[in-house]
Amino acid sequence: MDLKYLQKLIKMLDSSNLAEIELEEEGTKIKLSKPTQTVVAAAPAPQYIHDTPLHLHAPAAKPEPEKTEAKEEVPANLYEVRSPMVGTFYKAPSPDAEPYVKVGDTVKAGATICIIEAMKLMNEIESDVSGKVVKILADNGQAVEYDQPLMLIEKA
Amino acid sequence: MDLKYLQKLIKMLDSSNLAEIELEEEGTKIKLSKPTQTVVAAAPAPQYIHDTPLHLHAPAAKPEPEKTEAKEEVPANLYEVRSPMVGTFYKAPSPDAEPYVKVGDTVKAGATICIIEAMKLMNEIESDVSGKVVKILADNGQAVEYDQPLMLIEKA
Amino acid sequence: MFNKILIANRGEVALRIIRTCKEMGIKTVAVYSTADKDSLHVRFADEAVCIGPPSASQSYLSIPKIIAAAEITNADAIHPGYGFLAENAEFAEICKDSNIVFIGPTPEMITKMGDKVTAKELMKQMGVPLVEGSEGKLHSYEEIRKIAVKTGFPIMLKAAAGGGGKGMRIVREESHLEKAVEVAMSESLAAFGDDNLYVEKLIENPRHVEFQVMGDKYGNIVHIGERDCTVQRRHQKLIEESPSPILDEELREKMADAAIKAAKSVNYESLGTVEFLVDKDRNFYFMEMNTRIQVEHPITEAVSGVDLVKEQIKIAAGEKITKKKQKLVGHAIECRINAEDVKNNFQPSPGLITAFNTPGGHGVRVDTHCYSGYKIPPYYDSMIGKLIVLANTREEAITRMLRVLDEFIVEGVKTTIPLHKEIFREKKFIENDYDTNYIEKREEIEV
Amino acid sequence: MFNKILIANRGEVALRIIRTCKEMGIKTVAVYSTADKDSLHVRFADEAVCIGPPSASQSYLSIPKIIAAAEITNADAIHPGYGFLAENAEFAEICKDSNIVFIGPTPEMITKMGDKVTAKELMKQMGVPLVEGSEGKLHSYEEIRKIAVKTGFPIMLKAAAGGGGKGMRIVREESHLEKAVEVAMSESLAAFGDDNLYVEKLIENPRHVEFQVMGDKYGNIVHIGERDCTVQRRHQKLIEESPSPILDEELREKMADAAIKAAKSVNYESLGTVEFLVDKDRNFYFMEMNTRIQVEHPITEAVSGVDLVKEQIKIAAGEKITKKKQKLVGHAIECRINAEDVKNNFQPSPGLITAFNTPGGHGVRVDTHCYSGYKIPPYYDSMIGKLIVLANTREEAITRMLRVLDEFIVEGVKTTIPLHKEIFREKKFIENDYDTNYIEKREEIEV
Repeated sequence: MDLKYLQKLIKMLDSSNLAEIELEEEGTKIKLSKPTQTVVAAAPAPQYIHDTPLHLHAPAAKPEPEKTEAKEEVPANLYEVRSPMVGTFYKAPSPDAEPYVKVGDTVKAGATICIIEAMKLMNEIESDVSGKVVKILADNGQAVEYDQPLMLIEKA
Repeated sequence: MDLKYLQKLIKMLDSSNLAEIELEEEGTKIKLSKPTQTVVAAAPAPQYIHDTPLHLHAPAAKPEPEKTEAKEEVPANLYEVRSPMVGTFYKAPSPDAEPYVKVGDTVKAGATICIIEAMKLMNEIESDVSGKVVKILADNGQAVEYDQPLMLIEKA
Repeated sequence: MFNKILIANRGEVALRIIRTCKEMGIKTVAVYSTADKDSLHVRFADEAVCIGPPSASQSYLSIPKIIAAAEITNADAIHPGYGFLAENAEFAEICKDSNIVFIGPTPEMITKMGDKVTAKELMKQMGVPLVEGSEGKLHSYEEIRKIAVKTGFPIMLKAAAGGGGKGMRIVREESHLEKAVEVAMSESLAAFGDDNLYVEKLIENPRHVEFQVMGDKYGNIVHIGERDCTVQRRHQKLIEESPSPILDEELREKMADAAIKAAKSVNYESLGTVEFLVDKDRNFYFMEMNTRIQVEHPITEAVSGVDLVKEQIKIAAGEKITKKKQKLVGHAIECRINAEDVKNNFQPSPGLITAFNTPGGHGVRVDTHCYSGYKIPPYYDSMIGKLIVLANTREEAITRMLRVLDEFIVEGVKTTIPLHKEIFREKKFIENDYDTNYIEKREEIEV
Repeated sequence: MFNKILIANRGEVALRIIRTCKEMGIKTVAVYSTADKDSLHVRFADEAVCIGPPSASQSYLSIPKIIAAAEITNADAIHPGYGFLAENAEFAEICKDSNIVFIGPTPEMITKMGDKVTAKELMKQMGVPLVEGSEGKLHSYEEIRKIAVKTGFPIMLKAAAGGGGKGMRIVREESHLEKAVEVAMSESLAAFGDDNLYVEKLIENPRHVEFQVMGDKYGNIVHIGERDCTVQRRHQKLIEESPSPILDEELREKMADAAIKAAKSVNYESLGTVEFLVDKDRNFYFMEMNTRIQVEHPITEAVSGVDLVKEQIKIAAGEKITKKKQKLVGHAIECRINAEDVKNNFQPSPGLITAFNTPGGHGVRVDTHCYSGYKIPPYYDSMIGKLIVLANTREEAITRMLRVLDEFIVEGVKTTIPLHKEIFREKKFIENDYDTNYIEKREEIEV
């Protein structure tokens, strides 16, 4: 094999950000690989020491403030209904009544989907989007805080 | 194989968000891959906020503790004589005497090149290397601290 | 005693209250806006509830949200701290209606002391010295002119409904009065929805001296000494000290007596502060009564050894004040450190704190909610901490404060530390020769 | 008064001394090894001199280097702190010869109190109670046996020349004595170059109570109360408190009287601490006198309001003690926090501190040289800071310390904070039912 040719190939891979080159031509096969750790080794390992310097965890409140993190993970077609206020979550207008929505139901934007009770007031929470209810994230009677995810709706 | 063609392919992959390109054409096969960890690179640049959190500067003492930093900048052929102790630097054994060395002098390893006075004791400082004195970094009678550069000697 | 207290506040005062609750074995609930997720008050409370977005009106100032947070956590009392809802009578009322103890005075007391005209009437009845001026609200130029002439210029126009400098005007001669009344009225209307004014004789170059008082539900009212808060910038206190270096025993007793009378006028319960102005001839005048814990309370704690928040909680829980007189020892000074750019008209300087070293050692107290890596949000006030020193004498306290200011290292944001360092080296401050215009006069000289 | 003091130490005590110097208007010189370049004592001193490589023997323990640093900076006095050269009579002597004031007692006083046999002889003359045992150095088994039998087992063998547990053996019966003497002698020889021993009756399960004393150059000697340092692990104090919860007024007076007698035996000048053991029957015995400032001095400062380092400096400068009796108020507790892995046999845990939050609020003092981003070097002792609380009662001090320990956040290294948190919740500690073996007994139970 032409070593100069090979040398050139090596240089090309070396100076690129690629990890591997594989060539096959007339019965000749060439495979060039970088060590798998190269990337990490090249840049000094980032130390995220102070990203959350005191590793703040909200204390064990009944509501789970950390849930807000879930935002990023919601797939694009799913809409997350978040609590606009702190209070108690109810699925139905009264203990004996039918719940406003169940998983699988189709809702229209503006339809009441649950209630948050705060200061003895029943606040009807409306859906911002039309679509199908795929998950109800809060339990009936559960204390919820501001911005806490309540429901997932698959947008129509 | 046409290396220019290959180089173009490499660039194309490199500047894309793809992970791999595989081509097969008339008995020729090309496979290019990026490292699997590329994702890391996409992550936000680490913030080295706390590398030197208090930006510590030694206060304005007569000796200059920061001088130790100079170490890195000394060219390989130059030898930096550093103070082995804290004390007062003298070029000569007595006020009227000739200095042990002057810039341009050639010294042998083991020769006395200056004095550090500490606790009324005159400590003769010897050169560790043979060579030519190119710079004297401390003034006569100056207070020096441990590890402070005193002289530059161009190694013979 | 309470089982669980919700703290309707943020920052250092929320942390301050949590500290005392912990020491009393009372559980705590922190409330926070989404901007305060990484705050220490969230971390150190037993429970924490996110109540709204960063805007204070939708979080720390939202009564329904705070009451709802108390309800879902079963808190049996709410401590309002200072600022936000601390002097909101409606909030105190709603707490009561919701069967939650408001740790502070009754809504009626808040209302009476919050309305300047009512408060002045009460003081007059109790014989507490007042600045000469109008006795009620005024809303015609002619009325105002008559009283101003009778009082004698210079006078001060103030909004009957408000505070914080809005609707406030100094008038030095009659010919300027009409214009000033016009402006003050429209400012007052815009700020408080009310264009009533009142007129007071201007006390020139006064000192600000306030007394810490404390009353229980059984009619016992005591004082715990005074604080001198003369060093202010635009009515914002910068430096406070206790005792006041301008009082002698005789004046102190007279003023303490007046302060207790002021509190008695409403049978005050809880902690409160009676603020006075003291003129050059050492006459003093009632200014207002604050019906809450004060930012500068730690200097009183330093000289008295009393945990004021603990007393406040005990009083709210129905306990009696047993100690009639507190022994005060030493001299305490507090500096409020703000994240502000002194060189740039005190513009707020929010952002990431990249390095943080708090002072320590003998006679030093630090109250801060900040730490290295904390991001100061731009939504709230700019105070990042308070430094408090206690020493044997004023002189010693000043030298201690200077070394403490040296040790307080905050990087990443601008702070008022350099200004404080300057003041404590200034002859006029050291020699006790200054008044409430001290900072403004300094700034004029610099310009 | 001195113009410039060199602090021959590092860490929190160096910072502690700098603080007082600043408040006294005295300039300071820090010395540091190359490992301590980023230390706060370097930053906060007026001048700083690098004196050597990390090894203590070539830096903080090197007399010539420290004297040279004082000479080049024209320091007129040296404060040795604690540890390192603080109780080195030769160093005190060389300071004197170099016309530099050693802030501490004279070399003779250090020598006399440093030698246990001499110290015991002095105490005997002064009538200070001693543990029964040998009166001089012993170096033959037979001599030792005779005294041991006379004293009665269990006895304690100790190295005449040293301390810190080396050459120390508890012997519970005569049959074990010969072997123990052999081991103690060889350990003592290895550690101190001297195989002389002495024998003492073993005080079982004692409390450690020490008195802070202070003497000037004019024969005035006073005490500033006691400290109870019973909570120790392998002779290293972990928790100290003042006043001692086991003393009543009568015993306190008797012990204070003995402490002053101990100091009088050498006409002691400067700060010093007289350490006693107290047995179950409330008999007390002189242990030793430390001729330096003690790590745990802040609790005495807390209850007395006295800045001990300031007094020490004033005495060294020739000032008289004017106040004969200090009024002590409240109850103070100190925790020494070490960077050690409690779960791993207290192995030191040096390294980078990645997050650091110091406690604050009323009644809290923090003495630390660490900060977020500081790298604890592996060369020196592992103490990273001291937490001190002052409260009205022991009970309040304990609850305050618990909340303070919660607030002290140190990440990146292991610390003894978890151990402290446990102790303050333990019934035996709270109920004052413990002795110097408390920690060892806990560990046995855990294993």
